[in-house]
Amino acid sequence: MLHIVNKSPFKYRNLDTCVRVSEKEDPIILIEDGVYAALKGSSIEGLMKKTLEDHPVFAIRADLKARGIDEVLDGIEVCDYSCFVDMVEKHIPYSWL
Amino acid sequence: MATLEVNGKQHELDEDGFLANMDEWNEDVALALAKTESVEMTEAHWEVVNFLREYYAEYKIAPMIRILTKAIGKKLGKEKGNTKYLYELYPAGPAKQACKIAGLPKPTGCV
Amino acid sequence: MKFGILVQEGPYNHQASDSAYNFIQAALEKGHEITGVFFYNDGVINTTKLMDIPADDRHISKRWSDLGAKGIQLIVCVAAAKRRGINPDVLIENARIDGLGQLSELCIESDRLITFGD
Amino acid sequence: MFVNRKAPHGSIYAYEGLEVILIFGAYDQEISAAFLDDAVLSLKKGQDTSEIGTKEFSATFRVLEAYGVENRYVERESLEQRGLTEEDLVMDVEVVDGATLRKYMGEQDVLLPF
Repeated sequence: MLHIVNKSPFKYRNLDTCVRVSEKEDPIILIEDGVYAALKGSSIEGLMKKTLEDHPVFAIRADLKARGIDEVLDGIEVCDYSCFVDMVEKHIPYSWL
Repeated sequence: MATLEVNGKQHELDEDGFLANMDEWNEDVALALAKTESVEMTEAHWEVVNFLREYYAEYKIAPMIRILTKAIGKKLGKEKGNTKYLYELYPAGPAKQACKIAGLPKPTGCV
Repeated sequence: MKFGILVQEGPYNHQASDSAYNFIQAALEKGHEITGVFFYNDGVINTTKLMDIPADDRHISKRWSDLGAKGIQLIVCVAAAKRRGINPDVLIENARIDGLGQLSELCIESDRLITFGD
Repeated sequence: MFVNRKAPHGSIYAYEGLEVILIFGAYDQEISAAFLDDAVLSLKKGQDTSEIGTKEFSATFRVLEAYGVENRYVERESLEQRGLTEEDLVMDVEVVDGATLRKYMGEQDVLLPF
């Protein structure tokens, strides 16, 4: 299963539920405002670091760029739409709207 | 907007002839609505209308035809729980025609 | 692979329709098939041709219509459309208003169904 | 599987989500519904929308079984977070923990969020 998170973690708790209802190794992809979870030095860095222990986490390059995020938390893989498509090909997607 | 006069009272109808205000429904209104559909109300017709009204009161929706036949079969007897029987009573479609006479909102028709 | 797309959010108000569009473009470039785009909730507002957009911004409904011209079916949920005043008179070209049953069909036809919304 | 996560009334998602479930049920597809996060609030007993003017639809969830939605899951933690128990809900459901729900979600071909 591929978890798609599109919400800012500072306003919504989607990421918390996503992590709770997921299996180890399930990939998580951050899109739209979800990419704010990749910010370095934020108040949710702890949650993200813990998430990264169990899950591969990706963030869409275009969304990061649009939001002025040049540097992401260590362990988060920056990917483009083409890799997003590959991941949906590999896994059944669920969007945590 | 079209209206339907029953016992000297005007009832608003929507563009498809459904009662605009559900609360205005009574048996005379039902008979007048049946007339607009050219349906002669028999006891069997009332049975379905009353069933729909009870169903709506409990669940806030009119059941889809497949569910309606099943539920009617359970409540009113197996011989009545089939599409053929319901279409004989309401040739234009039980869900739509019977719902109209029962004063229920028109089905969203999303199928 | 066959991808079905569900768009639940209106244009401009939310990035969902942009993300859906970008995803579709990337999928097509990789040679995948898009079985259809289903517009539900406020997503139906993507398909009105009444949009009047300044030249320096993307024209979202036109973008969808162009995609439809390429043979990708654009399905607008009738119940959701009725609620929001979308009818055949205001519908963009290459889209059609149809029932939710079509979403069910889309789920069956596609290898993956991916949702973009709020 | 329909995975519902939104509260009723404040926005239309819960209601329009329910409409989709009913249509899919009528199509005889094998479907299940999960409720977590704020969606468990859709199932809370005692809702009365008469004074806000929106449609009250919590009663409608009770037809899901008749519409062929045999598997209806509620996530335990979502209930607990909101101070609710199974007895507060309008219909019979299977209360499961997040890991179990994940397992069920993993068995699906399609996951529709509402």
